Amino acid sequence: GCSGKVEEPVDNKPGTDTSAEDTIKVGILHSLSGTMAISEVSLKDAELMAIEEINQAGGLLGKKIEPVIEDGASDWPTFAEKAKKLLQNDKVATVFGCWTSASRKAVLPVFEENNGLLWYPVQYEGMESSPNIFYTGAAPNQQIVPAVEWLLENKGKRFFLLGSDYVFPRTANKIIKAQLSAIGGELIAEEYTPLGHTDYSTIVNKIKTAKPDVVFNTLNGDSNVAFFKQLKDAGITSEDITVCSVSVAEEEIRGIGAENIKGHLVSWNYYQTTDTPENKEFVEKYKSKYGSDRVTDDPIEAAYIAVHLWAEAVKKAGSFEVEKVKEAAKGLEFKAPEGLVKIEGENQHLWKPVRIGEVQEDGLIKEIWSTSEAVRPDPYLKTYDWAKGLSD
Amino acid sequence: MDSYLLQIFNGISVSSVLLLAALGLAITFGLMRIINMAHGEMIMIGAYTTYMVQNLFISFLGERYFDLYFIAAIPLSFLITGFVGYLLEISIVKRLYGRTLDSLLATWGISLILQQLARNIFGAPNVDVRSPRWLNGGVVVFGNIQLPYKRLFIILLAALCIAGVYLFLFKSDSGRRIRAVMQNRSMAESLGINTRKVDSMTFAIGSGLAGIAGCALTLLGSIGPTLGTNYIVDTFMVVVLGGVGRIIGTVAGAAAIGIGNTTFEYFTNASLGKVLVFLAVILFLQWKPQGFFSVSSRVLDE
Amino acid sequence: MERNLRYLKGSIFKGRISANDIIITLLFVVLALAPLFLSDFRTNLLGKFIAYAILALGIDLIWGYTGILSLGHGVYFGLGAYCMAMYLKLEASNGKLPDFMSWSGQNVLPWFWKPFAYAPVAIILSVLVPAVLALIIGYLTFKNRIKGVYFSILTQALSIIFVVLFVGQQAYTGGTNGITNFKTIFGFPLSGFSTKVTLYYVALGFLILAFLFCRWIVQSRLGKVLIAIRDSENRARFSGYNPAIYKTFVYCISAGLAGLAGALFVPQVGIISPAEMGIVPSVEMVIWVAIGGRGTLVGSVIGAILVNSLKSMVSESFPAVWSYFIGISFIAVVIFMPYGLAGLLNQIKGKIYAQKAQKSVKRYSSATLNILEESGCDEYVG
Amino acid sequence: MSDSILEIRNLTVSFDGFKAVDGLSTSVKKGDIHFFIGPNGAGKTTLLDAICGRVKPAEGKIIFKGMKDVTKMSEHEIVELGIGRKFQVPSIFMGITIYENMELAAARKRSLYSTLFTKLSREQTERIQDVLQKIGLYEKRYRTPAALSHGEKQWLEIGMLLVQQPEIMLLDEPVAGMGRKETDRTGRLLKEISEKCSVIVVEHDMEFVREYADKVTVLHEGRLLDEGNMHKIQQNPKVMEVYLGRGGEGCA
Amino acid sequence: MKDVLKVDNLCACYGESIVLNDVSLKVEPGKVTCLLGRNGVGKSTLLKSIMGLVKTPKGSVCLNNENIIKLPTYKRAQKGIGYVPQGRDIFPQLTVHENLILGMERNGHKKKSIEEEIFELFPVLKTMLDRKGGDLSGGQQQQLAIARALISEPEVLLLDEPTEGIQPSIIQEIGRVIKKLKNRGNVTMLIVEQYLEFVMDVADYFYVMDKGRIVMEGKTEGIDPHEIQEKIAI
Ligand SMILES: Nc1ncnc2c1ncn2[C@@H]1O[C@H](COP(=O)(O)OP(=O)(O)OP(=O)(O)O)[C@@H](O)[C@H]1O
Ligand SMILES: Nc1ncnc2c1ncn2[C@@H]1O[C@H](COP(=O)(O)OP(=O)(O)OP(=O)(O)O)[C@@H](O)[C@H]1O
Ligand SMILES: NC(N)=O
Ligand SMILES: [Mg+2]
Ligand SMILES: [Mg+2]
Repeated sequence: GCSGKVEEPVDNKPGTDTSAEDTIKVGILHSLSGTMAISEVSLKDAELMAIEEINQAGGLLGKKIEPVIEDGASDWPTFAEKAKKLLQNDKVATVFGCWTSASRKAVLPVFEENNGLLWYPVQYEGMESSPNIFYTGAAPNQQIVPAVEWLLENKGKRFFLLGSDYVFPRTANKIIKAQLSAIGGELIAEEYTPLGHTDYSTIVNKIKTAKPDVVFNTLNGDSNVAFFKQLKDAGITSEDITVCSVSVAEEEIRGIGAENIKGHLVSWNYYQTTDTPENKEFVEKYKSKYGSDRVTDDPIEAAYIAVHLWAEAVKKAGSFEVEKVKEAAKGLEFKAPEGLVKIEGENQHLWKPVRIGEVQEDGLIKEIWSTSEAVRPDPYLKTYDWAKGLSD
Repeated sequence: MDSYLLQIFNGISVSSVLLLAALGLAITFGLMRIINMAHGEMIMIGAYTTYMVQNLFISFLGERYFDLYFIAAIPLSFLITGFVGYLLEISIVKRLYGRTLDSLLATWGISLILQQLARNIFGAPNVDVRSPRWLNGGVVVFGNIQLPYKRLFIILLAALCIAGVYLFLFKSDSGRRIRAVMQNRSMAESLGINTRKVDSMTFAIGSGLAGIAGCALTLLGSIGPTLGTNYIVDTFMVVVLGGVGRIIGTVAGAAAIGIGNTTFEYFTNASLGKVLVFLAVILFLQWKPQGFFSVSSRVLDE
Repeated sequence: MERNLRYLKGSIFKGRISANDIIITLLFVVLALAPLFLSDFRTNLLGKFIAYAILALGIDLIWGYTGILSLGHGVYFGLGAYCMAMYLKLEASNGKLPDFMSWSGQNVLPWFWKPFAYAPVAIILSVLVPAVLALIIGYLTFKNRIKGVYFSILTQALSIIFVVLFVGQQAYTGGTNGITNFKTIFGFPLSGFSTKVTLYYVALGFLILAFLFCRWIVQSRLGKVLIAIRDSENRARFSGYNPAIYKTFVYCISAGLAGLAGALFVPQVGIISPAEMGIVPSVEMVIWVAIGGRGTLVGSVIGAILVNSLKSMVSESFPAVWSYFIGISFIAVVIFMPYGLAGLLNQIKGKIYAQKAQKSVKRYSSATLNILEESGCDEYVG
Repeated sequence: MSDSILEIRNLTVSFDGFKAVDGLSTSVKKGDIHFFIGPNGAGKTTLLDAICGRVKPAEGKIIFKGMKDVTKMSEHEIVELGIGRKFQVPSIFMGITIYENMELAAARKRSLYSTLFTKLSREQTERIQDVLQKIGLYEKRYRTPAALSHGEKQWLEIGMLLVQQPEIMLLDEPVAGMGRKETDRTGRLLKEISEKCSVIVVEHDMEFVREYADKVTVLHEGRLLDEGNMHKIQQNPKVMEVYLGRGGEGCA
Repeated sequence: MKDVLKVDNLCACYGESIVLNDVSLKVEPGKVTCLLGRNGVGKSTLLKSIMGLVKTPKGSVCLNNENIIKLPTYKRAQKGIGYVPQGRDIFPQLTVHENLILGMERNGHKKKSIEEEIFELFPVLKTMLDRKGGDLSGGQQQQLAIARALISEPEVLLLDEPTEGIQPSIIQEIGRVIKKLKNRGNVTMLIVEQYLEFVMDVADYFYVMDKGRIVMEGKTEGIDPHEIQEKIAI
């Protein structure tokens, strides 16, 4: 039962298939159901908004962008399947998608095999740089490392590491541990809870007993709500012990309740309150499109700029072909809501400014410290001596 | 030392949460033999009801009466979730009696639908329920152990619910009727009991209790469409460990799992704690296959 | 294909071709021809569903025929898949440490990974590991007479234990990510077209073998013993059969089939993660069988392929309504066709037969028709 | 004692302190139809339960053929020894046909291997046909037993025991719910069976007992009240008082 | 005389198989009527049809001239039909006391306690009030089921083989009670029974069924039991 197809090297030229029509397909691949839908649905919204903006401005190379939306359903093999479908079946020019590192790792071989292009919009643990992925969220040196430095200087030396039990928190904590031991911090404890864990009374008790200066929080998803509510109930306020989170943004704060997390710190590249003209416009558009009760946050912004960056690269390349777009993207600059960003050609990550913020009573985040300029992405932490041996 | 004392309290507290969440299941599953995989979604409905009550209070009564919303939310969660349960019973569940395994499949379907509905109505992200101010803070004992009011309140609520369920089931005519219907539907009917009414009321009550659990959970954790999925397995474990069909077993099961979990977690970590508790339950069932309180029976094939 | 024909011929010679036989033969023929008409992507998907169908056969044996509802079959599927994935990962790492191990600070290959460098060992273990785990768990629980709901919940606990353990042991298992990023299988590139088609036919071949194997079991006297145990375990005991042995046996077979399915799944899909061992996938597996029709092997095969095809298609066209769609179909199937699709056929056949035979009653009665009327809850009352 | 097939020695079965069988000793002779009678709740069913392994006695022994103490064995092992049981409420397999029910009962070997690989012998299938005729279910043999009336189910269960060919048969109220004619048929069947096998019967139908009993044991509150042939039993005033009633036996 | 219970051209079926074919019968008030027949002819099915527990596609059941064929089972019970099924359906996990109390369901627990009379009839129940129904012996369960039906003080009592599994002395006692109740004239009974002698002793009228039909009926007075026996045996 073999057909007459000949085996040939994988080489599907995106765009060629659809060139007869005046649309170009792009894929959007997020979890629209399951546990991750909580976070990912807004990214899809932001990406659609950017696509709409581009289409309203006349499209790309004379074509309208047509999004093909797929549901990764919070399940990694499904992500892989849908990625295959987008690349092989729909022959999309590029894909915007994923949130968790697990889903990215699942689709990575698919993109490499089919020579596709993925724009990944979430901060992550680094140690990766696939030629088929552009990373528009923060690398560790643009979020975690500066946050730890700042905390050591301003809050104290004794760190309690708390994270969800999966690759991002575990790798992030590995980095932090190396950093702490190199620059004089002290690791008090390291705790992981399964994703979706809801009872933090025991952890809070452990924190209370350990009396750290800082809790560095890499919990993801629902667990943050339970953690912050229960922390507050145990009588621990931000004055007693500071919690610094790297996966809690404005969107999550709405679920946690501002009164429960007020005063605690976060580290990101962008906040809704970030003061740039581009951001004013972005926030306004987003709210008028999706409702005034919606908020913008870092991953939403990163997803939004991913679409624009791709569009810019396409324009520059004058083609939708992956190789040409990749080439054109190198060094590309863009005035993003977070400020000026630039694609680093070497590793396809973004130059981004780093901001540490404090959660306010209204659920928004006030910037309390920031780098003056965009920081060069360094996913393998090559520029840090203490990080030697982490990346192999 | 303080830390150990607090941990004992935490164990009791976790048990009370589990008990509250499992109590409804002890009725719909324990008595009615419906493997109600949508039980978690009933909890979710209770939580969203609380959310809506809060919003209504804010929009219509303003901040001044805000703190009272929770008092209103408890009975309303019970009623609304109970009503949803009632609707499910008269439309779907009524066709599933005596088909325990099928009930699992159908209620799984119900749970998918309810989750998606919640996503469409309230959005995928979590919503925030602010606790009433009178539940903020806690009593301080032994110098510096703070027992949060919220947790004390939940323990109290669980105790009240269990007392209510006990009195209702074992001391009232309706309770006797319910138990009779659940054991032998056609005979109960032959004695003049309107089994349809009893069925739907029982299911509604079981669901309503889940609603109360959902209301209580807003004090502790996140309220989102998948809220229920976090509790469904634990609650089934509670009922099974205690002994299916025994209310007292549910109390014992909740206590064992809650205290076991916090203890193991304290000495290891959260993941291992969970693994150890479940392992312990599996091993325990090897020894006592019917759980703590079994329902013995002479019938050849139960 | 050839097997197919032989099987068909065999049936003709024995002079007892049932409708089910015809359906399954047609189905196998269609599956054998499908790659000629489908795109690579669809063929690949179908290959995955075929792996699922093997697993569904196993669930049907344990649930449809023996009345034991396992809500933890994802574990066996996952174990089989992990065994295969370990082999593929080692092959992809070219003698170096797999990538996720280095991220996780593991410096040497753990001892239990070593055997998986050899393909035959990996393949055998992917069936054996699940089967042995099932043997241990099954023998203990069945000997101790853990039944019905108790067993189902226990298997759920098992599923959670494995998920949490696999997630927690990132250095050995790849954690939440699972194991992915494979390159070749037995030296052939996984992305190659001919590899994919070959994998597809290998899966199909195993499905046919698995089907014939299960069919042989249920048609033997052992099959009747299984039904007897399902209907009245104690009575079976008093007829001199030791239910624990029989239950353990099918449970092992079922787990082995799940492992085999996992091993076929991994090279086609390219990833296995702990979530696949969880409760949600495990319940879904049962649902395929329910929709296809429990207690008829054909039903489970149809169910697995149909539900998954629908899932792919509906979620492609209307991602948001998939939940509603699947939710409503479960409810509808349970209420309106409790015997599933295959049962629907039998119901219709039964009606026709009953009309033909009017009063003289020599009605066709396979095991399926009376399952629900009589047993159903009996197994489950504490 | 060599002709006794079952020895019950000082048997006590208790449920949470309540002694359903209380220090009972008796023996069943080979080839006998041995009746156990007694008031409702006397412990007859419990005694049968103990013999076939359903309940574990608190004390005492049950010796089969002078060698094996069955109280230590599990149910299916006891069946393999050759002790068959019919329950008070008929229990048969509803999911398979009547014929298949008989098949499962008829099989000599009950190991995994034999159920997978061996077929029934000619002799066995003939026996099944035979018994099906005898119990009047031959016509319905391809139906599932769900459709049988109470009495028919009783017959099927007896039929399954017949093909099982045990050395002792324990029958709990085999003629309950049967008409006179069927009762007689059952009785004759018992007589026939007892040529090859011993039979223990629990019954309340005195006419039936009188007609077919070789030996009768009367239980009362878990203890032995009297033992002997029916004639002797009927004379015992205590038996009359607690069991038979003032009007002698029955009310005819 | 007016009939309390009147069944007309009743058909009943399980699934596709029809078990009752145009059955008609009448039960006069204050009388004991019995239904005889071999195993499997449909006697139990007839009682179940009167209770509304099986499908009855055709025919009518009238209680005091009111057609109740459309009513659900529990309404029939509330209207005054008591039922003791074959196979003693007691509630296994309820205590004996609770089982008995449930007998009062149909008249809404008007009486508060169980009458001594019941315990006189079945003394064993009094000693076992707190035991679970399911733990009783077969005969004890049967006694419990009859007691429960009597407590409900039904207008018409349907008894399906009430003597099955009961010790002889208690059968006599039941016979005496039935006669006593009959003499008081406040209870009407339809009894299915195999135990011919017992029936001839208590019944006023009899029906014989065969293969889903009534094949013989008449007064018990003066009839030769052998004649009935033969008719049944055909
Ligand atoms: N649940 C059922 N499903 C299908 N057929 C049934 C069912 N119950 C009874 N039957 C059939 O209906 C017929 C009448 O059964 P029924 O129980 O009314 O007989 P009966 O006269 O009470 O017999 P017995 O004296 O043995 O109790 C039987 O032949 C039986 O095969
Ligand atoms: N599991 C149990 N728990 C408590 N009491 C029990 C249990 N099983 C039996 N009994 C009691 O033991 C006694 C003996 O019961 P058994 O069933 O052996 O009586 P029987 O002689 O068979 O009576 P019958 O003639 O009525 O069938 C009864 O009083 C019964 O209530
Ligand atoms: N990259 C993350 N947050 O998983
Ligand atoms: Mg008995
Ligand atoms: Mg009957």
